[in-house]
Amino acid sequence: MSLNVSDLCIARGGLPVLEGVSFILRPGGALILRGPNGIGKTTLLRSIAGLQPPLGGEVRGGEDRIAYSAHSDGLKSALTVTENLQFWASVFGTRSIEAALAAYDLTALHDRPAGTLSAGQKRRLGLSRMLVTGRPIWVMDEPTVSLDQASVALFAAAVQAHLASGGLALIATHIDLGLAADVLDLGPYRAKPLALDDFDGAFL
Amino acid sequence: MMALLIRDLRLAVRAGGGFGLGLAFFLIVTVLVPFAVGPQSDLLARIAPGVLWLGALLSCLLSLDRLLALDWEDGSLDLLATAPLPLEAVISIKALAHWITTGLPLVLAAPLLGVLLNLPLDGYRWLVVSLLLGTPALSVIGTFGAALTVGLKRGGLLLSLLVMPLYVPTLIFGAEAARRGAMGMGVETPLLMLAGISAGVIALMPFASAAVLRINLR
Amino acid sequence: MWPDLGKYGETVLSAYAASLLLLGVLVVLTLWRGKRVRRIMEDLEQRMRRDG
Amino acid sequence: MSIWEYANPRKFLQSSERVMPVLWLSSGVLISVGLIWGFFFTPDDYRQGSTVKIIFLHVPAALMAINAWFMMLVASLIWVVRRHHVSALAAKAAAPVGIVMTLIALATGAIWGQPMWGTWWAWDPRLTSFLVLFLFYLGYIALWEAIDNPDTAADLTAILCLVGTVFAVLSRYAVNFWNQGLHQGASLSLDEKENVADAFSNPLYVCMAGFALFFLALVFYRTGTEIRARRIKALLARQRQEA
Repeated sequence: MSLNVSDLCIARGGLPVLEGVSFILRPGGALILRGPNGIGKTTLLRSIAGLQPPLGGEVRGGEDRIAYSAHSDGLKSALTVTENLQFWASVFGTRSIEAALAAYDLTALHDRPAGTLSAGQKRRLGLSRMLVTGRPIWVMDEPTVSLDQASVALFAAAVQAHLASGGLALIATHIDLGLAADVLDLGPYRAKPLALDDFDGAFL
Repeated sequence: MMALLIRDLRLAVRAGGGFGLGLAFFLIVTVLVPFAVGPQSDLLARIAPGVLWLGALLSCLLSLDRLLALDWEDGSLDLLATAPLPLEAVISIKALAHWITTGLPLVLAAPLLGVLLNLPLDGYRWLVVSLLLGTPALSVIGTFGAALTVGLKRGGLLLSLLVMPLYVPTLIFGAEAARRGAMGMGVETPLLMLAGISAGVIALMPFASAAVLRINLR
Repeated sequence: MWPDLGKYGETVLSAYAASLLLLGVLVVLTLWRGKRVRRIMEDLEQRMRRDG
Repeated sequence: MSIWEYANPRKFLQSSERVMPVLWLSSGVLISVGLIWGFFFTPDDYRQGSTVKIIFLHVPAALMAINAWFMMLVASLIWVVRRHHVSALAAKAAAPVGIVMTLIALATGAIWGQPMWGTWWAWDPRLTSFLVLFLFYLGYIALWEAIDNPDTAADLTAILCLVGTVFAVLSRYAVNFWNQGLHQGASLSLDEKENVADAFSNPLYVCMAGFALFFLALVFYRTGTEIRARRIKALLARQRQEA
């Protein structure tokens, strides 16, 4: 089943930032979001993940099928790598975390507390969470921050494998991942400012 | 859901989890009371149930701002909100974990501190029963306050200001039951009211807390 | 004309004084903030119209 | 024509601008008449002496303190259900008026209680309930002030208002149970014999009507201010976005 985004209009802090965003993401396909800072990439991804209601338009095919990865990884520094990942695996009802640890080269670190990991290792642990969700649609916000070249390759391989098994991926990033993915530039969707005298419900 | 409960309990007892801080606070407040009101044992015996209830309430309040703020800061709340658990369940589990790590130890410690305050012998049973019935309500109401202030930088004081008026009915019935018990009077009415409040807030409050949390996550 | 308030004169007058003072403060603060906000908004609207 | 037309901020501002002079004037006249009537032309009570004159401030203020919260509750519900911004802002505008009314009721009550009960303050159920109401107002106002995003603030305070109402009612029962109290029963009611005498009730009615209109005038004015403040915020945000 594909992810259908049609005529989405989203706001940040009460002001519309993007309007008319439409795309269709089919199984096995990936879409890279591009656009200057502050254009609303994060807000768009949060809307698609269902954290934030859009001003208008709709997202179809996303309910309970999206795994969302934000800027922060939601790691608990007092828990070990295994405990962190095992927690998310049980929340999402999947059993094994071995494959996820292996995919991001974390097996050797499995009993280290997450607080003692380096920034890149933490990020890898955060990304490995996507593998234990068992969900088909990955929505990821700047996944490659603080990753070195080798780790980016690991990530690209994980996405590649996910797509090959019929998954979907929606990724906001500036790095070229070497994926056969469509690119959506958000620039043209920037919301036009309302007329100054349009003094109604939204006060603008 | 068990996984979330186990994780929260594990986090509370690991280093930096703050387990035991509430208990220590409870002890200190109780020890300070005789310094403030004087050492006469009959006076202490009379105010002991109220002091112990107030001490338990304040210790509970103290630990509330960590309840959701830590999960907010590291992004876990966002991820939990997109997980297959309903947010109402997440909130209820968090309140339960808070009760197990804060409320339950307070209930168990209260009789020991009652000795320090010369609590009459009849009072111990009803003090423990009233705390056992009342502290779950304190945790659940407190979770609502924590959800309201979760995104705020300096939410701690505001959290207390918002939660304390909501604690009034619980405190009145709980302390009244403990007081009547200590004086050898009938405790059925306040205990029933207390149990009613606890049951009501446990059943309904998670919906309000989850609604508030959803708004704050937007 | 002035009513005989008896031994409670102070009580009654202080109650009236306190209430009217509180109401007065409320009205003054309300009007002051209202005027200020209205002025700021009009300035801002004018400037934004001029600048386009 | 639907009443929801007034949910448009501009429409609301225009119509309230027209109503407000009438409200200010009539409330001023009614309060002056009621207070002068009550202060100068009512007899002393045989038990309470001249202190009974405090009733003309105490009762209307207490009445408006509760009605203001009730109005905030209704406005919050309208916001939650229909998402009219003016409604949320009206609730915000009413809270400080409500807290001042609560303060007046508490202050006049304390001043009145001193000669009658021999104490400024007693933990009587009515007094205590008003103190609790005062705390609820404080929390509500503090929450509005603490949150930057106006829509988030409106949502959160609306839910706080709903939950707070339930707990305020619960507290009222709890406090009644906890202490039976010294306060006299309701001052005005239809079927009770224990009512204030006619000589006092007429100016009291005038004062109550005056306070109600005064409350309305203040809320209209303050809602206008909040609408403008909200527009300033929106304009500034837009300026930042364009820059």
